[in-house]
Amino acid sequence: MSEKKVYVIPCSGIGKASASAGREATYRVVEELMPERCETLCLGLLTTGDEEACGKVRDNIVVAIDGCAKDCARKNVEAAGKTPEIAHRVQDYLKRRKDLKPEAVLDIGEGGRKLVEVMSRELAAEIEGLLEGGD
Amino acid sequence: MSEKRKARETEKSSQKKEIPGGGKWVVLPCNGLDKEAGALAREMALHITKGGGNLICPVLYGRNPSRYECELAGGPLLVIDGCKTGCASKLARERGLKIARRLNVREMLKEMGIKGGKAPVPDPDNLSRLISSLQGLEREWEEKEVEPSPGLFTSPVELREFMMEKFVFKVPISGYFFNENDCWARVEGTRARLGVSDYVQQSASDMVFFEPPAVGTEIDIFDEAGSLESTKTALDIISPVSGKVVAINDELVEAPELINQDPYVRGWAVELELADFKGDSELLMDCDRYFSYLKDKVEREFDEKYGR
Amino acid sequence: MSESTFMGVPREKIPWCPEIDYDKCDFCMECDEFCPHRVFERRDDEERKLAVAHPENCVVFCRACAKTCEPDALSFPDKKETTALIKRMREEAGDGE
Amino acid sequence: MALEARPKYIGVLSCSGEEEPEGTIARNAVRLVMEKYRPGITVSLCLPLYLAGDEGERKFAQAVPVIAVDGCEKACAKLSTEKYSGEVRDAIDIRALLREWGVEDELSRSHPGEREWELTERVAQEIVKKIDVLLESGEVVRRDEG
Repeated sequence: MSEKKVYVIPCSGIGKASASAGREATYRVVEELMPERCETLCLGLLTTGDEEACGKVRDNIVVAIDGCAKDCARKNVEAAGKTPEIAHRVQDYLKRRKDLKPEAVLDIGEGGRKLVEVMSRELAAEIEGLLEGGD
Repeated sequence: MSEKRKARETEKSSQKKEIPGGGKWVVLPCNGLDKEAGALAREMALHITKGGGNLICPVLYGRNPSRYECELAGGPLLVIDGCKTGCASKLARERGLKIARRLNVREMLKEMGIKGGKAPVPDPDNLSRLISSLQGLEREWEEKEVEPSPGLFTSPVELREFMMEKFVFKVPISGYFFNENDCWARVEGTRARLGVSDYVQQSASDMVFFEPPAVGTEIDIFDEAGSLESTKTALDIISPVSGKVVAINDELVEAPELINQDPYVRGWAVELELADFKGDSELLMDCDRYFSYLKDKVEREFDEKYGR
Repeated sequence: MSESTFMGVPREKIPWCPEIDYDKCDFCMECDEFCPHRVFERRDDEERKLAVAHPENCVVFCRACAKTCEPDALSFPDKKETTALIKRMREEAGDGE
Repeated sequence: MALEARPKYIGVLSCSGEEEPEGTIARNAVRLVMEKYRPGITVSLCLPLYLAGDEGERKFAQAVPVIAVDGCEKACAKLSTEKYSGEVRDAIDIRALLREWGVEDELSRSHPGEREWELTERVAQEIVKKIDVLLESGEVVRRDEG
């Protein structure tokens, strides 16, 4: 089995509640659901071109989670020289669960928290599938 | 023209034989156990599929989406909702299905001046009146696929912009007409494409649904021409012009975020064959006027936002 | 163009806003939760717990709140009549510049 | 509506800081400042958008004074502004601040509790001080005064 790490990287999305939801789902995956395989990484390090961070991204598996269609997470990962193995937008989950809209940036509210639960479980399952598929 | 059409129709009827269900409607109705309107929706679905086509059970489909893959590929999807809750439409949207036509029994009843009952028992009179109003539905889908205008709306669109805080608002330089609901019509010849402005896109934030009107619908000026839902709100596209829907942007149904990425070109929603553009245009703003109108409006909004 | 106008006509002259049918309304407040323009107002202490308090805030030709109304208690003026009225007022004012 | 020579806004840029608790404090403190303490004058900038977006974010950062709020010494917010836009007017390093304040607690990046929020409020006040310096010097003008 591959010993590569999985870096789940959300957008920093300072102005959007959906980005807050993406970040919270990331924490749920890397800290609670799959802590032994997954880590996160500051997206800002990729924007500044930090060598160590860009290297980590290139040598491992990357999941990009974006809070809007500007796709900052995916694009910054790509700028570091890596195509993410998995890239999702929070809106893709919302399209299926539109009753679960995150409310505000600082507090995503009840619906937002449910969305985080849905997202993180689906993400974990998807990452597991990817790891089992081998590489 | 008529020959062309005939050719197209023969082409279609030959295609028809090869698709399961005979190319008739694939009907997804309300399951009909809550109110009379729902029960009527169910009865109508049974009636429509009597002569062919396929019926999708909403409960089974909800539990097992792959069950109906084959049927759904067999023809245009007709969704029949009982009431405003629109469970059948919601189910279709959740599964990413393309809705070709939608009926809402409560609205149909309302138009006929009938009040539906609370018990889920279909009144036979109501049912027969509904069914007789369906005449023409059989043929309707055959006429559905109108080509989006070939050769039109292909020229590049130049934009000008102004900045407020860090937000940049863009407006085309020419060729577009706006109403005060911030919806645009791009007019070329007798056709117009409709959409919403960059301002709508920015204030509503990320779009997650586009619900188009049915092809063939006659739209009056200021009528709804489809609706949008974003992560923040829901809104109608309020048509700046009158005409008949000849095409919808299928790409937008799949990817409503095109409105955020490119509100004036790839984010178009609906194409109309114009009915009275000269009359309509009296009530519209051209690009220059919309630019200054919008600038004023945005300034006012920011002042209000910060209580100044 | 300082005070609120719609198509050059003073907003308060355009009779466009939702009307609540109190026989149908079940005060679920979905419409109020939906509308970002604060057209409705909740009246917790009154029998009619919801009112159209700020009709002038309603966006002319927008009917989006009616879609959220399960009991179908919201109605709007006729669009054609409203359009005709706006046209007439614009003509009277010598085009709404 | 003539172009005002003096800027009417201050851009505040938080590091994205997903990895570190100080990053979460940075993001939340910036949000508090723009929503609660200095609304209308503070505009938050989005760091990864410098690279991913069109020129809007960069242009704006060039047009207004920028305060960078970084979680740690890697100073992504400050460095990325310098890389994509220009000088920062002022900068905060939260890890250094916490050291100065003698904070040694184990902090959470994902579940900020009472302690984290208390520190977030203190950092927000540090940002407010820097904003007020710019306002008092007259370098930035409020829109209603302009």
